[in-house]
Amino acid sequence: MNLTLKALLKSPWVFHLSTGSCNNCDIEILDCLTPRFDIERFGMRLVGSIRHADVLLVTGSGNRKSMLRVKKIYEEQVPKPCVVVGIGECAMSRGMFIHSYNCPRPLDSDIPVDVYIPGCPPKPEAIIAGVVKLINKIKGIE
Amino acid sequence: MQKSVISIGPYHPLQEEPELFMLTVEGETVVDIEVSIGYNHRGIEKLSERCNFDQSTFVIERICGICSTSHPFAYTRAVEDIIPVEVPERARYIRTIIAEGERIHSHLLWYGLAGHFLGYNTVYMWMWKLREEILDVMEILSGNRNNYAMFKPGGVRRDINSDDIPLALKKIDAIIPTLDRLKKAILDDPVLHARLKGIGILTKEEAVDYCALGPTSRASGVARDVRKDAPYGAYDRVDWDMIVTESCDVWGKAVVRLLEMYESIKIVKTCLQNLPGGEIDLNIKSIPPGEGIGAHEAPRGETFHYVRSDGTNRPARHKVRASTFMNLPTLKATVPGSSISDATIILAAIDPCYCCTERMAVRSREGKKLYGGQELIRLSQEKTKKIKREMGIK
Amino acid sequence: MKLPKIRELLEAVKAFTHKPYTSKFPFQPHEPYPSFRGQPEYNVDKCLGCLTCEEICPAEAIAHQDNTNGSAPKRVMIHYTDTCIFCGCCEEACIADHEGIKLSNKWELAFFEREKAFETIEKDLQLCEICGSVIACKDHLKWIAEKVGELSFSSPTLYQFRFKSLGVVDDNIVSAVKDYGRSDRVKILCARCRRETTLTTA
Amino acid sequence: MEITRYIFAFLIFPGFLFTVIVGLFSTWVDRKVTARVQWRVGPPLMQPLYDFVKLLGKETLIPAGGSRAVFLSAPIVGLVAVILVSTILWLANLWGTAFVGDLIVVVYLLVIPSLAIMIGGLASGNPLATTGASREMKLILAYELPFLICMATVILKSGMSIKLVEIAKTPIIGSISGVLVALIALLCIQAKLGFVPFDVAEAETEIMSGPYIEYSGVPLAVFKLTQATMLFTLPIFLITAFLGGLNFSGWGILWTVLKYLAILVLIVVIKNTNPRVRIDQAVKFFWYYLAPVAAAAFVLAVFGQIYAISWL
Repeated sequence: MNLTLKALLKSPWVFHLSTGSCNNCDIEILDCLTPRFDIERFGMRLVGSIRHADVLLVTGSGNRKSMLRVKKIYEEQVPKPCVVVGIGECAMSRGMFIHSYNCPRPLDSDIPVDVYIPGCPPKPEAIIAGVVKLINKIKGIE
Repeated sequence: MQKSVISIGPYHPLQEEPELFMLTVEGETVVDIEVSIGYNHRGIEKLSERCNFDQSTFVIERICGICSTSHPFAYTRAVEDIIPVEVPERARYIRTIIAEGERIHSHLLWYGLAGHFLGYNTVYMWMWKLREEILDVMEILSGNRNNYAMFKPGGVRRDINSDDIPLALKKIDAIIPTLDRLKKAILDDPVLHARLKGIGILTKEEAVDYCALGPTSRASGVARDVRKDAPYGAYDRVDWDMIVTESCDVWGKAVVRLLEMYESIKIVKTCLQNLPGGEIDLNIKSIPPGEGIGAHEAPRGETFHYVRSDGTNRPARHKVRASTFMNLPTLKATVPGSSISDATIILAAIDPCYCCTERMAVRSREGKKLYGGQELIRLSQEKTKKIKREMGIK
Repeated sequence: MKLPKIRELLEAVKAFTHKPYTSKFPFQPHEPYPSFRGQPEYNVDKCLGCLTCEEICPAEAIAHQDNTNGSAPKRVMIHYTDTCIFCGCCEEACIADHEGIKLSNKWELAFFEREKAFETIEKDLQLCEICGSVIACKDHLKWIAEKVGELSFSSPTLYQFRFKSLGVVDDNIVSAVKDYGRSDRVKILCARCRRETTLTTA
Repeated sequence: MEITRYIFAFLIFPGFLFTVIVGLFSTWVDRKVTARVQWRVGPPLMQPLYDFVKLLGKETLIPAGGSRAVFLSAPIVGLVAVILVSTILWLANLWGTAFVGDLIVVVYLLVIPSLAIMIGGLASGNPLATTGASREMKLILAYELPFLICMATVILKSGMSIKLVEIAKTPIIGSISGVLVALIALLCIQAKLGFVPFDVAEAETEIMSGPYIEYSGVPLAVFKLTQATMLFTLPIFLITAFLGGLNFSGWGILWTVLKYLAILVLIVVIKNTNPRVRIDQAVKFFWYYLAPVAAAAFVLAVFGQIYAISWL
């Protein structure tokens, strides 16, 4: 495993993208920063600008209008390498909104998703465990 | 001076939701604000018509994560209004407990986020530390931290286990001393005073004109609260006060929320202690044709639902009016004239919840301009005239 | 009393000198409260394969597949983890004393491939003895027969099924002749075949 | 030979390498104390290094509308300036190597990182970055006035010397005016570091990290490094100017480290118990409150000097 990747796994900075969610997953992501969970222990930080991000946490059911932006952000604005984490049922199969006229396609048909964290909303523990699982997977493969 | 447009959103650390505010600024002063919505539209009302009355509750619950009790509460009240029925006493208390628990965690959340917006991350961490305890209480009582899935037309879905009540009470009691300390610290902080006092002024007249709701209106001296005005649930069975301040600014809104938390804690504790026995569900079998309305005082203001039934097991029409929908236009009165730094906190002060609000997005064919209220009324009248003409009615 | 900034500083010092509030989560397992609504799990022994859960699920996270080919027809009950919203409606509606499908306490569900994000159980199916279409799961028919007691003798499907499961009836006497003969009236039949045998045999 | 020594001093010790390592450690102290004040555990010791290495390995995106050369060179200018300051300070404290007027050079060089941030922000062409840059400019104008008065007081109290070596010898904190100017300089340094309550230029929730918004990869890493080295250099500067300098004989090492950590923790605690102020409030605060107080301290110092009263 090269040094860059090792460092990336030690300090994944996350940016959070909502594509039309009910807010719960977003709030639970913020919750991960707070005293009880404190993801800074693992070097994770929530960053304000997309340019600083290594991990995209995507929530929500893939609304027509916001998916355009998400695609653009993923393809043009995120410095690579970056991983995408789908959080909540909406980011996987669109959950409750599977029949909505404004949510035509699931997230992974537009951008590749590396790990899915189910839950409606997932507990902050589940989010941390999911990211840790992803880190372990990357470590195992490389 | 040269004007430039600063966009807040759609992906901006200020908001957890994708929402676009176009601030037209001269230097640092905001002269105009335009809101562009539609990033969060999911077609909830249409989805609700697809599901039956029981399943709709879950769609409604996912309108908004933070108001995940308020919307089902208003919706179930609307459905019960169609029949009409009286909910069993125990169910009323359970509903009240869940709704007030949600209010506490929502206000704590707002405090944390407001602190975060002001760069005061320590307050954010301290408040959310308290919020964890409340979320634990909610997990003990309902089985999930945020989506409680407790409501159904005619009662509640799950009972509160009497073994859990002492633990819940203990956890609520445990946060009170810390909350007291933080309250005093916040009320004394000179820098917070400097940042929050006298900005984002929404006068009483403006609050009435814009039909502001919830803490936004109560901070402007308009004493309006569905829980007091038209009591439901167990709100008329417990003793609590409505919090109203006259200061009209962001500071007032913060104070209203801070003091409201204490009232909510009082309500939750009283309800948990005096939980009556009996049935929790009416087992409604069928809903007759008819219309019903339901309202609930969500943490952000009154949430209003309209449901029409045509005798089948699905709503024929379901209309949601979230509180932010009424509070958002007040920004037109409060934001222009303030600086960018103030604009962000004023935007946050109405505790906006866009996922609640995104029920419709109106655009012209060219795809740019959003219609205002007057134009919408005009368009609606024109369409009615056109239909009348076509049908030959004078 | 007005004490600007003093209280904050005291609180900060207090936090600094006390142990952090952070849980030891990834290093110590996290146990949610017993009432936590986690992953729904089928109980193969208790589940009847009646599809109530599929009918009631608001998110359409439960589906089924009937495999009628092969010697032993099976009904595969599928629960999609990537769609489930953990509302607990399935458990509440389950006719097998709320035990056929139950919400567990499991919350750590992260996965990498969405195509494989489901759990299945298999239930034995009972087919119509004439046309081979699906009637219900065997456990479901058994449950109905037990539930209605003696009344089950009003329905040949039910009592024949009961006899069969008790081993009273020899499977060999069942012929595969599709002539809707009189003997077919005492067979396990689907609704359509039942109607046809009743109408065509006097 | 002389040149090799200076190059060694600039690149290894006490220049680049030393400053960077201690700077990253200071960042860790900052994050850890922040976390502990907020009831959290905080990052591990090596975290700032991981962040830095990670950023070096990331893709560098250059905004389409910006000027490429300026955009990329701005961070390096800032870093070099801080390293120079650090080298000068340490040389003065350690070996007494100094030239006349090095205090003034240091004061000038300390403005350059802020200028670099501004130039970088303006070069990126993003409206939010431009807002951030203009705020940074206003902020510099605001805090430089009281800061310079403080420096004037320091020069006065140390017997009209503008050599760091001589200033370091007189701990001017032992008088009323000394305490006042030290406190004011601390607040100015808070603004120089871009910490709350004066982080208006990079307010994350208002203008999305302001000038840094378009930076990614290596230039961002350099900016982070600049911040880290500033976090090390500025307290050292405070110690040199007000607290009697660094001392490396016997118990002096412990005393020096304690002084440094105390100032660092004080800065971090101020950062964590205040909300961000508005830019106009910041300007008002520095001009209307701190500048007159600093001027009063200066006058006190003048009186003290004339009538030879040491406690004034």
